[in-house]
Amino acid sequence: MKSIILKTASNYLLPLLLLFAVFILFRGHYKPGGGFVGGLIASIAFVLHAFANGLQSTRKLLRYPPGAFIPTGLAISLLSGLAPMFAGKPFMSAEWLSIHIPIIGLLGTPLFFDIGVFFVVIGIALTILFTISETIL
Amino acid sequence: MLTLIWVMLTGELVVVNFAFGFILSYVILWIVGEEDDSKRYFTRVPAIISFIFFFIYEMLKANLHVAYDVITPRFFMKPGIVKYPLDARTNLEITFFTNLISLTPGTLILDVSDDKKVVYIHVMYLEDKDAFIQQIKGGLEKRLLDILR
Amino acid sequence: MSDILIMFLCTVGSIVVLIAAIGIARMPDFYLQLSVTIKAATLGIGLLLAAAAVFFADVSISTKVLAIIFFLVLTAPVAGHMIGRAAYLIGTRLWKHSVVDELKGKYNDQTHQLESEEGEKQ
Amino acid sequence: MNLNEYLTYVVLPILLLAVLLVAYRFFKGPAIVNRVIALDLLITIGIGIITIYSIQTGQSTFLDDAMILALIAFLGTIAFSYYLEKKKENE
Amino acid sequence: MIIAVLSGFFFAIIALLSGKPIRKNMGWIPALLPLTLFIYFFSLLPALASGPLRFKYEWVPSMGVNADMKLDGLSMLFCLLITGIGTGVFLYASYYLKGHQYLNRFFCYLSIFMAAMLGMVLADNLVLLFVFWELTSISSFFLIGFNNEEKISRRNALMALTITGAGGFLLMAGCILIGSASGTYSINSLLASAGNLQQHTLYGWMLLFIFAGAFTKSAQFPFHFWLPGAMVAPTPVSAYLHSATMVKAGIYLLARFTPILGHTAPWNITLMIVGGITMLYSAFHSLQRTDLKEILAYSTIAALGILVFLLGVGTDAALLAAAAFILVHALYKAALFMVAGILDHETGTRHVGLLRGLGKVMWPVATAGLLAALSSAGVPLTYGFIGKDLIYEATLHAPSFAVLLTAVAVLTNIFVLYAGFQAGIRPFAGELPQQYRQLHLPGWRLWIPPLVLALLGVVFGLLPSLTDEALIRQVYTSIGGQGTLPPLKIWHGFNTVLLLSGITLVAGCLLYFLYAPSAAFRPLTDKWQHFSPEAITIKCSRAFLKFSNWYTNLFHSGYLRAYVSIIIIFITCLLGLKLVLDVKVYFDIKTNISGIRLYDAVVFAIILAAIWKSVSTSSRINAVASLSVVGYCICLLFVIYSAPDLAMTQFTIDTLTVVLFVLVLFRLPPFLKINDRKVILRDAVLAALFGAVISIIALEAMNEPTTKEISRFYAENAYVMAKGKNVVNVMLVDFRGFDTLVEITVLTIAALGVYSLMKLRVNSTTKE
Amino acid sequence: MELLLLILIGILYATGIFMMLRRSMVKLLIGLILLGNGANMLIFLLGGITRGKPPIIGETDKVLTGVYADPVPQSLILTAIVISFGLQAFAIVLLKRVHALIQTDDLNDLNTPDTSI
Amino acid sequence: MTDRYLILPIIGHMFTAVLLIFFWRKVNTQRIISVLGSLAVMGLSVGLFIKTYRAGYLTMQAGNWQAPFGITFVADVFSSTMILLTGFTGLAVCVYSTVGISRQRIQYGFFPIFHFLLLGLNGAFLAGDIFNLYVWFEVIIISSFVLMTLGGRKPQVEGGIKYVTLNLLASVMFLTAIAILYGLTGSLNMADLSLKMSAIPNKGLVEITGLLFFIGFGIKSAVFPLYFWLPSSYHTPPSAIAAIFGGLLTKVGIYALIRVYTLIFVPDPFTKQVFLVIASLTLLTGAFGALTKRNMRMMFSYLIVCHIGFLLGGIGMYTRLALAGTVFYLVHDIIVKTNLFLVSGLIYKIRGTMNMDELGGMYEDYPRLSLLFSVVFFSLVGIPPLSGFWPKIYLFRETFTTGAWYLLAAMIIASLVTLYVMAKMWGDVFWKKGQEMENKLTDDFSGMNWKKRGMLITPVVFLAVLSLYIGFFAQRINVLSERIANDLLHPEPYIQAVLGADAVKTPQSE
Ligand code: NA
Ligand code: NA
Repeated sequence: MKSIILKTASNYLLPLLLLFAVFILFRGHYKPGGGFVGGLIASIAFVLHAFANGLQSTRKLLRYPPGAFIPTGLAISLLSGLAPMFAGKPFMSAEWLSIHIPIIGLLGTPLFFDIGVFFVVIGIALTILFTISETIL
Repeated sequence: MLTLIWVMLTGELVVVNFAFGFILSYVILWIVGEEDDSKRYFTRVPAIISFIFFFIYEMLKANLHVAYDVITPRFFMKPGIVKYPLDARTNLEITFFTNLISLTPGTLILDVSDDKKVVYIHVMYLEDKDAFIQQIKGGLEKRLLDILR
Repeated sequence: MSDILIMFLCTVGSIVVLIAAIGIARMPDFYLQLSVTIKAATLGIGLLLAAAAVFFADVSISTKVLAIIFFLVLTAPVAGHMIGRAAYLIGTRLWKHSVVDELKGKYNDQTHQLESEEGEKQ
Repeated sequence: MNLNEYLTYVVLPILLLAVLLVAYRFFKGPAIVNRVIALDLLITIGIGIITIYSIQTGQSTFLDDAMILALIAFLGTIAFSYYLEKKKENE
Repeated sequence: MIIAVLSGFFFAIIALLSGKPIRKNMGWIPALLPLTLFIYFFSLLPALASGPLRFKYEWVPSMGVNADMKLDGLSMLFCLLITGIGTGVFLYASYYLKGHQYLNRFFCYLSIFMAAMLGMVLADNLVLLFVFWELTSISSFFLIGFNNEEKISRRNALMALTITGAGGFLLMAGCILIGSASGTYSINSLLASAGNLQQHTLYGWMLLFIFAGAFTKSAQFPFHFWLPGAMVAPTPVSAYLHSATMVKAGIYLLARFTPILGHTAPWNITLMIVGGITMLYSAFHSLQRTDLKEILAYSTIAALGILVFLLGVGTDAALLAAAAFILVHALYKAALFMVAGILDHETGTRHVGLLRGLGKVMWPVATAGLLAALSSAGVPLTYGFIGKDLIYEATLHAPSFAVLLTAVAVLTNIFVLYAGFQAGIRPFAGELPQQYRQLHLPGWRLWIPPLVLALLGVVFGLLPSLTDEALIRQVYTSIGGQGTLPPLKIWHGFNTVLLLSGITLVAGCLLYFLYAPSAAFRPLTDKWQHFSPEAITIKCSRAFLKFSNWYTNLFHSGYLRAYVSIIIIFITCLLGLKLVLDVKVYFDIKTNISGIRLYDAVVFAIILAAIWKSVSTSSRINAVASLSVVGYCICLLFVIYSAPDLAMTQFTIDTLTVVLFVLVLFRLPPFLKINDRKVILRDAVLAALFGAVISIIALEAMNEPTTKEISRFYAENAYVMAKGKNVVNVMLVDFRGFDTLVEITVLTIAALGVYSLMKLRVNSTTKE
Repeated sequence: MELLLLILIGILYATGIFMMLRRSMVKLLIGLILLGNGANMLIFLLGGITRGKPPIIGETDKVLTGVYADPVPQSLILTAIVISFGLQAFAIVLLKRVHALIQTDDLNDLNTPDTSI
Repeated sequence: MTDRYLILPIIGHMFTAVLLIFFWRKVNTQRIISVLGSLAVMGLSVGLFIKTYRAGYLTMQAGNWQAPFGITFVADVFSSTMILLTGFTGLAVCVYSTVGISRQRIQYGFFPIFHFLLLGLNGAFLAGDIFNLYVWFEVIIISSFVLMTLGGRKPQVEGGIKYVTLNLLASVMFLTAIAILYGLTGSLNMADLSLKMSAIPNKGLVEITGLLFFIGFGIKSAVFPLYFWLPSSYHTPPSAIAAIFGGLLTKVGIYALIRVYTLIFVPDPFTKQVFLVIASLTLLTGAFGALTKRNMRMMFSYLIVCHIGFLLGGIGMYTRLALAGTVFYLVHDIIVKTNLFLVSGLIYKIRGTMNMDELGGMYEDYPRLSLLFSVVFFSLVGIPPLSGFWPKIYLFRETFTTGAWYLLAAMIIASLVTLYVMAKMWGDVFWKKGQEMENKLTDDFSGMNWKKRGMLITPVVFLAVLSLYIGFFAQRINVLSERIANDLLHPEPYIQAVLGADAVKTPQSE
């Protein structure tokens, strides 16, 4: 769909939505939000971009194929679950650092876990949507 | 700009937050690629504010007009699609312009031609085509371009 | 005091929304329906949100409300433009009392390219 | 009449009436584009209802939902437009 | 003892692996195995006098299944038969199939069979017995189908396996029933609880199951027809399995169970009737056959009938007769089969009408045939005479219907004599046809075994005491014979028995000379062919197959909505039935139901309308739009009922789903316009019932009070211990974080799936 | 309100099944989505519904007090929603693939693997 | 006893799968990683089995949240046995797949999804939380969807639609059951549910909830009349995939059914009756179906349905020995069914068809393979003393003690039909003279080098040896089965292991 208006709007909306997605991700522990919704919003941002500018330019924008987000995110989540095992605790025990960061709050394995979720969700949503829209059956 | 929105979103006016917002914005901008004209926003704040008030005034006026028509049983409409030659040239200008047109009741952008010369506007109360075009040209488009250029 | 302000904002906001709703229910053709809805709703919802900002009287909430309004203003016209365009493309008819259609025949059927002048097509 | 009652007995009914009118348009159609804009307006009014609800309950949390709605609702509309154009192209 | 059994299996593997030497000229080596075993068992014979020999080995003790073995008279008789005749058959086969491509496989199967047979007769545990029982069926399957490229071989092998298999599974049920009724699978211990078993309420079933096993295996009417079919196997197999040993497994089983389940009216009467019918039926049928092996097969069935019949008569005399007749029959029948095999091997035909005067070119074979035939005829001075003597003795002194029983026995024996003469005498007598003149005596390995067997028949006939005390009496005691009976003798003096023997002989010889075997009676019997057990079975199995086809396609019709309907009908009926039976539906509107607000009602109304629209619309895109209205309304419900996280997620996902649909749908054709009102009504009723059932269950569940201690724990500890304020999110990433990990795994897989589904095209020639 | 939700759940299940019984693959998919919504609402309802008190601890509080919505069903539904999104996406694509292969939306055209022997 | 390494069989597969995605499209690397991963997980499974066998019950509280608040993983002898079997069959199929699955399918993610499937299975076996079990089931079904349709051939996707639809229906029923369970008790931990459900006075409702679980798991385990998806789809994917499906997928439904019906519910007479009737009908339906099919794998599919009846029948009789028989049968069936499909794959590689009318001559061309295959077939039929025989002793026996005659009849018919169809297949595929040369030309197998052949045959040998072991050392399996049955009927130690020693009060009555 080539519409100058949509194209321009989406170019400005993309960073906005991404920002929003990260915001939703980080505040999930305190207010509604979290990795899922954050990831979904981020992927919506890219989908929108793709609607306006075509798939190729979105792919170029992403630099990496969307599929690459999946194992990365999975690995982050898995490792954040495994990390406590090295400290002699069961899988997925929460470990918190005592540094307090605004919005994000405490740094801890659950946060990294959520970040992993975030990436996986972006990866899968984009993989699915891009695959479908670029394949002409 | 993004930093500002971040702070708006989070609603915490703390220095650390600004810093974090800045870093984050930087990262996102790096991700989405170069944004050459993003810096210029800040210089035009006063113009923007006056424009906003102008726009709200226009919008309220038009809204009342339409509202009256909607709730009264008979329609006074004379709708039509008008070709409107653009002065705005850049994508940003066009987008701003069209969005504002659309936000004003009674007018709606249907499309921009591929060579960006004209827009097609659906107008609800089209008494006189040329008068309508002149009204927009002198009011909204001029003020908008003043801000953006 | 603030209660009254809230009530006022809410009332005006909801009435604007209602007008938009009446508009969409009553208007005779698609373009007219679209015309009344986007902005009326945006204005109405903006007022309602403003009421919320007043109610909570908290910086973080006010900024949030501003953000929502900002999003609405940014997205609603774009959406309206897109669906309007699509509607025209698929041949949705204008109201029978419409006075002029200068867009007619400007779309290239195959490519959906939109010409600025009638003559350029040939 | 305090604020809460006012909202419950005046503002909400107005909004709900609006919802019903929009729903009428949605179900009546006649074309898919009419439904799409009705859907869009439904969501927008939804934002309003959520706002009122958050005032009523004093839970600002719900405004977050309103924010999400505001941000991504239009993607649906864009998707429908995309569908219509593609469908046209395919014919 | 167990080594004796296992050695067969070991040897089978060796035989399989040493294909070449066996095929070349070492074919006689396998025969050393049965020979060794024969000598081993023979050496144990004296020890038997002082009671049975036992061997104990725990196999699956927790199930009560042990590899216990017991060597008593009955087992010994069978062991000697198996290994003795086995030696002959192995030797015989090594020449008969010399150079055959699969000779090693043949010996493999044969050794497995021999081992299984030994195991079966030695087993002192019901389950163990069944284990070997099945193995004999299986090895028999492989041996019958040995000429596997011929359709008839495969067909008959399958038929034999199916029939004996059916019996086998019933036997298994029987063994387990007996075991569970008596608390032990040990046959030895069962002897003690015979009384209890016979009083057991399920005694009838035990009999049924045991009989099913025995009758199918021993080819009793109406399960007999697989045996003539099994004659497609190479002749050594017929001689070994289908006359001397395997088919007697059923007899062995009945004999084994005689002291446990026997001596009751149902037992005796069933066996007599079945045995009697089998005897006459098959004896009569042997008249109509012209194929040597078929004649012998029917006479075998008749002999098996006699044995069943004798066990049914059940008197001491009958048991003794049975004990002796097992040996008698094994000796002459195996010999006759081998003779028939030699003829087939040398002349290439088994048609009685074509074989003449062969005694001139192969006199040792002729001798063997003659002697075996005489024994089968019960001519005095042969072992057969003694056997027949004992039979008549038993029937004459039967407690009831003595005359009838005797008549049946005599009649059968006449036919058996006839069959024996056909196979053992007719081919050697008379003028030698031109085409057979250049025939020579085949190798010794072929004719020595039948000759030895036939000679043994005469030796034992002359000196019956050789077998009497050492073996036959042991058998007699181990199958429950108690009274003292006179020793086996050649000469009892002139009595009724001798008279009957004479009648048998004379009548049989008359029949032999007057009635040349021909298919003359075939038209007559063919008329009855439609009612023969075989035809009925085949018809039944065809009908069964047809039914299966119908049944399978009835349910598995290919239509997805039929599947869904069936499943939903099932669910609705099952749950509905249970609701009606056990659940009191009560509905207390006050305690559980909170008030309905205006916005609830509006949202509800819109959802309903949207659902209706999505169901009724004929446009795809309308359906999708309606569906998203449903989704957004649910989203609103989530907000109203305090689930902001849910609302967010539902909303974003609904939007993405719309995008997905839109990307896919634009290429699809519009909905089919199929408006069969009846179908729609039917489906609607079904769906409504299903929905109602779910609603009622939900209502019931809602009425139950719930403790909320777990969610209270989350509420209290989300911040204190897990450092988060959004309890739902804390649950997602911490309390129940594992779910989330799995969930993103699900998403990952889905994404990979979508990717591969859209992109991968496997070409159709790859074979995976 | 519980009553309305009960009815709604029943209707979602019923229409879900009804749609699965149609001949169109798209309708089948819609049916599955409706069923999924029904199951989610069922969890939501049976977890106990509460108005206006989300399970989010206030700025100044450390524990949730008073009446609050049960967070457990919410987290379960969230998981279920996300999972069914994955499944739906796959199902939609499968549908597209089938359509590309056999050029039909009619479920009656899908019985080759069943009826062949 | 708590043991935080308990979930290593899960983590192992997860790790392998993630690693495999990183090596997307590198076929040989994927092969190596996958085999090593399977091997490692098998080792871990053996370790877990040994530990569990010694300790009885192992638990792990994920996130260190005490049960019933967090997600609990429990390994008892039953679940660790299932994990062990998954480890064995998983390794076998994995090795087979290195050659048996085409390059293209590997490039498009066969191996990672395969490991995800095994991950889901292991997770389901270890789950001590009912919702967590649901989530694992979702992993299983989505990976099976993907494997089922991987390659996207026409019959694959056609069968796939049915497979997907009916399995999703099953998921919905499962979720419905969980909703009601949560509504009744407010808990999700299975041990906790065990205590809470027994305290609910409305027994009828409890039973209904149980039946909902039965329906959900019944669809997954393909019992009559919920089985349709199986014969519609199992013959369509590549053999290696069908092997892991045939071996494990329906069995995990049975596993869950046993788990739920021993820990949370106790079947009342009505439910038992339902199980028995359905088991009998399942046996007959599968048998009839197997009789009619001439395509090997379709026939095998129906045999899977058929043999599920034995398992369900054992559950329906619900005595200690019947359950022991069920567990034994489960052990046998997993190994043998997996192998059966691998064998069918080999035959397909050699002959290029599954249609028995077109097959033949295998016995002549590949005598030793034929022998190997016959071991598999005999085990399946339950020719004594091979593996399938032993569990029938208990199952038959318990029909007498419970008086379920019709079940006995159905079991006998099913056994006989299995014997018949396998013998018939033997006759047609192996004994019959080879058909025209056309088929032989496409013999992929003879053209392979010894390495490739080895990769195909070794798994079959491995599983055949396992089933021989089960047959000849039945005592061990039987002791194991009886122990499991005993554990299942006495859930108190399980509950104590999860919730702590004082969770179970000593019975006051009596
Ligand atoms: Na979240
Ligand atoms: Na969760």
